[in-house]
Amino acid sequence: MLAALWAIPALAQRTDIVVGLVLEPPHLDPTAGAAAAIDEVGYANIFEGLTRFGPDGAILPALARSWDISEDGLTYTFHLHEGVSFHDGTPFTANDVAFSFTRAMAEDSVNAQKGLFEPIASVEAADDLTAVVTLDYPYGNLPFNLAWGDAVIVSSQTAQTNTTSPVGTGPFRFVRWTQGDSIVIERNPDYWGEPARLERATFRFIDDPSAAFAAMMAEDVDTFPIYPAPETLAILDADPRFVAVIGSTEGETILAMNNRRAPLDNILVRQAITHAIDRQALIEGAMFGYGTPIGTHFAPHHPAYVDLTGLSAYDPDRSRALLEEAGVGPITLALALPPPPTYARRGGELIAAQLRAVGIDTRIVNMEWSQWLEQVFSGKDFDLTVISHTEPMDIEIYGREDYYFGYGAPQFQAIMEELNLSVDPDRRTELLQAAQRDIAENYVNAYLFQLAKTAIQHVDIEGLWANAPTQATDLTAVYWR
Amino acid sequence: MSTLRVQDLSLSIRAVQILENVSFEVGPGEILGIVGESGSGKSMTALSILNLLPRHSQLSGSVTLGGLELSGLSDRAMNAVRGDDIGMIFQEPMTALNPLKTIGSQVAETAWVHGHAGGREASRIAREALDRVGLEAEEFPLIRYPHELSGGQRQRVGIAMAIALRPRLLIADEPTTALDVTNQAQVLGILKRLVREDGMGLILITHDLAVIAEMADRVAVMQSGRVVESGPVREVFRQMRHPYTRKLFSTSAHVPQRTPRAFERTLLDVQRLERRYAIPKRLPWEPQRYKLALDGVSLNIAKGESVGLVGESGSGKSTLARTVLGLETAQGGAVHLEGLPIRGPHGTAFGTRRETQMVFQDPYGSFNPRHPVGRLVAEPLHLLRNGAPKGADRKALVSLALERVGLAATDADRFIHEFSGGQRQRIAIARALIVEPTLIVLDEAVSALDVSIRAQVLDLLAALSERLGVSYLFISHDLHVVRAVTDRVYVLRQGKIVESGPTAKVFTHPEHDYTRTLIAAAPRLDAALKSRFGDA
Amino acid sequence: MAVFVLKRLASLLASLLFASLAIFLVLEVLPGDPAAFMLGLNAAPDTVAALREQLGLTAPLPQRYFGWLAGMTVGDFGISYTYRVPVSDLIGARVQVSVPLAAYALTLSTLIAIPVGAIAASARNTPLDAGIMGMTQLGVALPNFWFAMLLVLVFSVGLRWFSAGGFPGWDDPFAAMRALTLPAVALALPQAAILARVMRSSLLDTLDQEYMRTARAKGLSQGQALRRHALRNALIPVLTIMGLQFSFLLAGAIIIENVFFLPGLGRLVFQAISARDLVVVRSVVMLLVFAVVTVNFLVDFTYALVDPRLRRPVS
Amino acid sequence: MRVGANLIAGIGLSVFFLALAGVSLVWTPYDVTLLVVGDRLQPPSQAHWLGTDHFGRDILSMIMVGARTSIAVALIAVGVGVIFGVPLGLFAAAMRGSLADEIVMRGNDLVFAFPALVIAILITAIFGPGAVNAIIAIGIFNIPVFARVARGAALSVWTREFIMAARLSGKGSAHISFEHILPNIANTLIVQATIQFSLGILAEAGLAYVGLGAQPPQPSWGRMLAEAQTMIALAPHVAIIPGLTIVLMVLGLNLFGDGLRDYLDPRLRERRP
Repeated sequence: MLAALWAIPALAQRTDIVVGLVLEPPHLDPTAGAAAAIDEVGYANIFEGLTRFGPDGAILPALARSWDISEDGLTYTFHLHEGVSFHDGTPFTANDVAFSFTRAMAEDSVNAQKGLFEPIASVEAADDLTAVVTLDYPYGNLPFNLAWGDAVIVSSQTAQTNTTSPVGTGPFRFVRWTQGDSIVIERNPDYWGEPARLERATFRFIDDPSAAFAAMMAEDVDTFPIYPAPETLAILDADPRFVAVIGSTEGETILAMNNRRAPLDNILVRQAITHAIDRQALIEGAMFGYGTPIGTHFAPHHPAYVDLTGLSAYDPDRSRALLEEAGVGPITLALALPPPPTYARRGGELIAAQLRAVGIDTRIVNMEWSQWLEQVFSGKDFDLTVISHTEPMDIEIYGREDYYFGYGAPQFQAIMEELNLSVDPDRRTELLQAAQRDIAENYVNAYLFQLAKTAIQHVDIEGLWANAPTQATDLTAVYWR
Repeated sequence: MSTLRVQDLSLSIRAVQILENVSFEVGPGEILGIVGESGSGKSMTALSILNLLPRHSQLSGSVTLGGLELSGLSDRAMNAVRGDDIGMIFQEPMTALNPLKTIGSQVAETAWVHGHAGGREASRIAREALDRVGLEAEEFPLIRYPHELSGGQRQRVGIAMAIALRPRLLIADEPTTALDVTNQAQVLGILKRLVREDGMGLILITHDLAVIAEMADRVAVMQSGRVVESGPVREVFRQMRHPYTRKLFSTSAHVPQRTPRAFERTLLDVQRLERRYAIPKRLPWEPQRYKLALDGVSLNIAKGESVGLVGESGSGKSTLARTVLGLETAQGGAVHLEGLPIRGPHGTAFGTRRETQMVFQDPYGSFNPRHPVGRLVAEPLHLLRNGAPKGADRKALVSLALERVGLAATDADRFIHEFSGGQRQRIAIARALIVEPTLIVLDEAVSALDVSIRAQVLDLLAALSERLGVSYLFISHDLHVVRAVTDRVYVLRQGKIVESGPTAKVFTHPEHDYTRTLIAAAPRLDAALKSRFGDA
Repeated sequence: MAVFVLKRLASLLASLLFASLAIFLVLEVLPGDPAAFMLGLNAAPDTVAALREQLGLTAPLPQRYFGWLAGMTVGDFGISYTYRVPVSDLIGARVQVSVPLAAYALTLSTLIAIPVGAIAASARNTPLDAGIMGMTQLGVALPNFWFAMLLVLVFSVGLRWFSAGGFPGWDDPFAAMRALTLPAVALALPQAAILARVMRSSLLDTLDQEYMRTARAKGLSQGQALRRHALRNALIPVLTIMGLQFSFLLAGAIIIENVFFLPGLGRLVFQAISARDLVVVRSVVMLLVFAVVTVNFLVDFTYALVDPRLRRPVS
Repeated sequence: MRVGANLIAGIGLSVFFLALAGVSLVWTPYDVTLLVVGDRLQPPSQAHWLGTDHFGRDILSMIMVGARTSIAVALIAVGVGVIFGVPLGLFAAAMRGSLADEIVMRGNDLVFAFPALVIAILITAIFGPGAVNAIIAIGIFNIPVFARVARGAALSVWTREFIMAARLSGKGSAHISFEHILPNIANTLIVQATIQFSLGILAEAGLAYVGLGAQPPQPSWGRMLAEAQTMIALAPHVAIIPGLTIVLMVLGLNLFGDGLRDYLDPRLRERRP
C-alpha cells in the first residue's frame, strides 16, 4: 500500500482495470442462464470451453489442443491440454468434459442453450486427456457450438456453487461479488497458458446511460465495452483521455412481425411495413449513427453476407400502394418494446412515427424483459416488436415453426437441414446465402441494422476486443500502455 | 412614593389606537383594580408596563417603577425587571404553563434566570413559593407536571412563578375568570395575603366589579383605551361621576323585570337519571370501569317556569343538559316531556324533540360560519320533517323569529361573522324559538358576554318567557345570573343534586354545606361594598 | 409507560401481519414467470418447468405463505431466484448502503433544517424570513433526480471532487462516506426544505403559546425563552416528519440509487421487480414496511419521553 | 382580506402552465408527432424558441402538450384521493372512537407504511406502464392523505357547538357530515389538494424517470426529462428546460397553496392583519 502511494505515476504501469457493464449478471454460472452479462464477466476470463471464439469470431482451440473427426462425421475426438487445473486446484481431465456435457444434456438440465448439444449422443473420457463425443447424425458445426459460453467446462465438485463463486480453468479467478455494484477477479497464477497481463479487474454495473457517461468522465470506469449512450460517445471520443472503438456485433436488430396473425400474415402488408422504414433516420435518430443497415437476418461482417437492403428500401409511396393492394383497410398494430433504451425504446418511437406516416396506426407498448419474454416471446401475443438477436449465426431460428414470429417455411427448413449436414465451406456459403434471400424475399421481418459495438476506453488500454463475435469481455490480452 | 407610576401611556398597533393617555399609580401594598369590558385595553395596559407588546407597536408615555424609568429601556434591561421587580399572572391557567416541564423547574426558573440562585437554591425558592400559594410539598412535589394539576392549582403555580422573587409589583390579568367560584375565592385570598405579606403593589385586571369591590383599594375604569374614571374604590363606586361607570354598575347588578307567577303543570320530569361513561381500558383484559357523570338525578320543570342549575365544572351540568335534550342516552332513570319519553338520539320522536331547544355558551362557535343567518335560524325546522314550511312561509317564520329577538328580517341574508357577540346570542335564541319549543336549555348562555350585553339578553329572555310561556333550564356557574332570572334552582355536585328549592330561599338560607360554600365564595358587589365600607 | 409500549407493540405486530398478507397476495397476481426470465430466448419449455420445480414455485399458496412467514421469524427470507443466494445475504449487503445513506441524508437535512427553520421563525415576516421561505419553496419543488443529475454534472464531471457513483464498501470508511456524499446531498436538500418549513411553522405555533408569554414575563430573554421553552415543544411535530422522512429516504432512494448506481435496497427491489425475483421483492418490501412501522413506533416512544402527558396520563 | 404576494405569484405560475396546456389543445408551434431527426438537438433559436429535442421535435410544443399529461395525471390522482379519501375521513370522524374509526385509521397507517414508489412500480409492473396506471399508483397514496386530513379537520369541527345545534335539529351523522362538516373543512382540503397536486407532478416525473409514466408518443414533462438526461452533456437545454418547467409548476402550486392557506386561515389573517 505504502509502495503504491509512493510510486511515481508516470512510470507505474497500471495492472488493474475497471470495466463498466450495463447489466449485472443474475448469477455467474454460464451453463445455467441466458443472461449475456454472465458471459460478459466470465467467458474466457474465468471459464473456458474445449473451443472458443477469437476476437474476429474464428473458432479457436481452447482446452482442446486439437480434434479429429471420424470419416462418417459421427465421432469427434478432442485432445486436451496437459497440466490444466481448476481454480480450486483440482486437475482438469476428460472426465470433466464428460460431466459438463452430460449435465447440460440431461433431462433436468437448466442450460439455456440446450439445443447446442442436440446432435450429441454421448460423451466419454477415453483417457485423462482424450474426450470422445459421439453424434446422432453428422453435424459439421460442433466446434462452433462448443465455443459458446453455455458449453464451458465445469468441475463436478463445484458445479452446484458456480452461480455464486464460479470456479473454472481460465486466466482469472473470481474474488468477490458485491451484488448490485461490482465483481472483482484477479490473475490466476497457475494458469496453464499464457498468463494474463492484468493483475486485477473490476466489473462495475451501471445501467443508467447518464450515469455511465458520468462514470467515464469522472474516470470511475476505464472502459465500457458496450457503451449504452451512443449520443455522448462523440463527446467522450473527443476527450483526449478516451477513445471510442466502433466494431461489429452479432446483434441483428429487427422489427419482428407476428407472421401468424392477420393482417401480418399477408406478405404485402409485411412488405409495406419494410418500405415504410427509413433505416438511415433510424440509425441516426436512435443510435446516433452507430450501426450498419441490414436487409436480412445476417451479420454484415460475415463472409457469407449478402446485401439485400434494396429489397426493402425506404419508399413510403410504395408502402402505401402495397397496403392499398393488400386491401386490408385501416390497420392498427401494437408495437411491443423491450427495455433497451436506444435501439428498442428510441428506435421503436421512430418506427412507430414512420409507420404512422404511411397510415398504419401504431400503438407503443413498453415492456419489461420478463413481460416481453412471457407475452411476446413465449405467448406469441404481439403484432410487432423491436429486438436485437445477439446470438452468433442464428438464422436457423427462421426454421422453427413455433418460434415467436412464426416462419418455418418448408423450403427454408430444407436449406437448414442441408446446411447442418454439409461440411464443404463453399456449399455452406451458398446455402447460407440462399437462406438469407429466402427470409428477405418473404419479408418475414423488417431487418433494420446490425448493432455496432460502441466501446469507449481509456487511450492507454490495449488488447480489448474491437468486435463482439460473442458476448464476452475477454481480458486475457489486455494491458496498459 | 408610589411603586409604579404610569403617565400618559399611549399605544398604537399598525396605526390603530389601542391606548390613549392612560395614567395611574400603584403604591406599595396597594391593590389597584382595572375594570372594563372586552376591548377596553385592560390587558394591553398590563403588557405595556412589561413591554411585552406585539410587533409594530408604538408606545409613548412614561412608566416608572420605584423611580426607574422603564419606557425606553432596552429589552435586555427589561428582562432584568420582568420577573424580578414585576411579576405577572395570566388568565388562562391551562395554557400558561409549559406542558413539558415540571412545575418545580418552571418556578425555579424565575430565580435561576435572574441569577439569584442556581440549582439547589433555586429549588428551595421554588418550594417556598409553592408553599406560599398553598401547594404543599407532600401533595405537590416539584416534579409534578402541569397536566397533573387542576385549573385552580395551575393558576396557583402561575402565582408562585410570579412571586418567587418577591417582586415590588404584581400584575394579575383576569386571574380568576377561567376558574370556578370556590377556586376563585381561594386565588383571590392568596393574592390578598401575598400583597399584605410582601408589601407589593398589585394591579388586578378584571371585568367583574364584584371582584374589584372585594379586593381593590383603588380602581381605574377603562373604556376604549382610556381611563374614564379612577380613584379610591369607595369614592368611585359611590359617586360614579362618569356615565360609563354608572352603566357598568347598573348592568352588572341588573335583574330583569319578571312578574311572579304560579306554576302548575309539570313540563319536564327527570327521574333518577343515571349516566356513566366507560373509562378507556389500559389493557384489553382489564375489567371495564365507569365514571358516573349523573348519579340518580331527579328534576322537574313546570310549564313557563325558569329553573336554574348551578354547579362547578365537572359536576355533570352539561351531561344533564345533553341527556334531557335527547342527545345522549342515559343508563338509568327516565326523562319525560309532557309525558312523552326522551331516550337518547334514537329513542326520541321528532315531535318530542321539537319541544326542546338549546342556546349555547359560545356565540362564535355555535353557528356554521358558511351559512347565512336565515338558514341557520331555520335549521331546527328539519324536525318538522315533511310538515316543515317551504318557500315564503319558511321565510316569514325566520323573519318572525328574528324580529322576536329584536333583529331585522333583512338580517337573514347576512353571515354570522357580521354580527357582534350579543347579536349572535339573539340569533341563537331566534334559532331555538323557530320551532316554538316549550323548553329551552340555556347552557352558560350569557357567560361569555360583557355585562351590558348580558343585561340586554337577560331582559330579552325574561320578556320571551312571559310572552310565549316558554320554560327555561338555565345552566350556569354564575350564581348572580341564576339568582336574577330563575324561579327555582338545583345545585349539582359530582353528579348528584345536593339541594333544590325556590331560588330566593336557597340563596338566602342555603341548607347544604356545599351550597353555602358556593354562595360564600361568589363575590357580590353589594355585599362586598357593605362589608368593607359599611354602605352600598 | 409499559402499558403504552405493550399496546403499541401489539398494534405493530398486527400491522406487520396484515402487510405481509397484502404483499404476498399482490405479488401472486404479478404477471411474469421468474423461471422463463432466467432462461431467456432459446430455452425449451421442459427446461423452464424443471427450473420452476427447482425454485419451489409449484407448492400450494398457503404453504408458501406460511413457509415464508415462518422463515422470516428466524431471519430466513429464502433463496433469490435470480442471484441464487440467500435473500438475507443480499439484503444484508444492501442495508449497509441504504441505512447509512438514509441516516446521512437525514442528518444533513436535520442539521440544515432545524437552524434554518428556527432563524426564519425568529425573523418572521422580515425579508430574511421571506428569503429563506423562498429557498425552501424552491427546494421542495426540485425533482431530486434532476437535482442529482446537476450535482453529478458539476461536482463529478466538472470539478471531479466526488466520484460519479458506485460504492466502494466499508473497508475504507472515508471513501465510503465520500461516495455517499453527493447522493445524500441530493436526497437531503428537498427533505431539508420540507423540514425547515415544518420547523418554522411549528416554532411559530409554539411562539404564540401563552407559556411563551409567561416565560418572557418571568424575565427570560427572547433567546432564552426560545431555547428553554419553545424548542422542545416545537420539536414534537418535527420529530413526526423526521420519522416519515427516514422511512421515505430508506425506500424512496430508488431513483437516486439509480443516478449514482449505488447498490442499495431501492435498486435491489427495482431490479428484482423487473426480473420477477418475487422472493426478493416481497422480503425487501416487508423489510421496508417493518422499518417504517418500527420507526413510527420509536417516534411514538420518543414522544412519550418528551411529553409527560403521554408518559403519565391522568385518567 | 389581503391577497399575499405568494398567492399572486402562485396563481400566476399555475395559470400560466394551465393556459399553456389549454392552448396546446388547439395550437402548438409545431406538430409534436413529427419526428425530424435531421433537426435534432438544436439550441433555442427564432424558429424554435426553446430548441429541439433528440428527435428534432420543438421543445416548446412538447412542453405545451406535455403539460396536459403531467397536469392531468396529477390532477386526476388528486381527484382519486379526494373522492375516496374524504368520505372515508368524514366517516371515521363521524364514528370517532368506534371500532370502524379505528379500522379506517389503522388501514391508513398501513398504506402509509408501504414504500410509495416501490408500490407504484409494482402496480405498473402488474398493469403495465402508462398514464392511467401512474394515476392509480399516485392516487392510491393520496387516499390516506385525504382521509387523514379530512378526519383531523372534521374532528375539530365535530366539537363545535353548531354541530350540536344540528343534532338538536334531528340531523344524522351523514347529513351533518355533508351539510356542516364538509364546507367547514373545505379550506383545509383545498390547500391539501394543491400540495398533493404539486407532489403528483413530481411523482409523475419520478415514475417517468424509471420509465413507468406516460408512454410514447404521449409527451409528458417527466418523460421529456427522463429521455433528455443522457443528452445533458450534448445539449444541456434539452434536460434543463423540462426540469425547470417542473420546478416552476411545482413552485407555483406550492406558492398557491401557501398563499391560499394564509388567505383562508382566519388565525393567520389575524396574525398578520
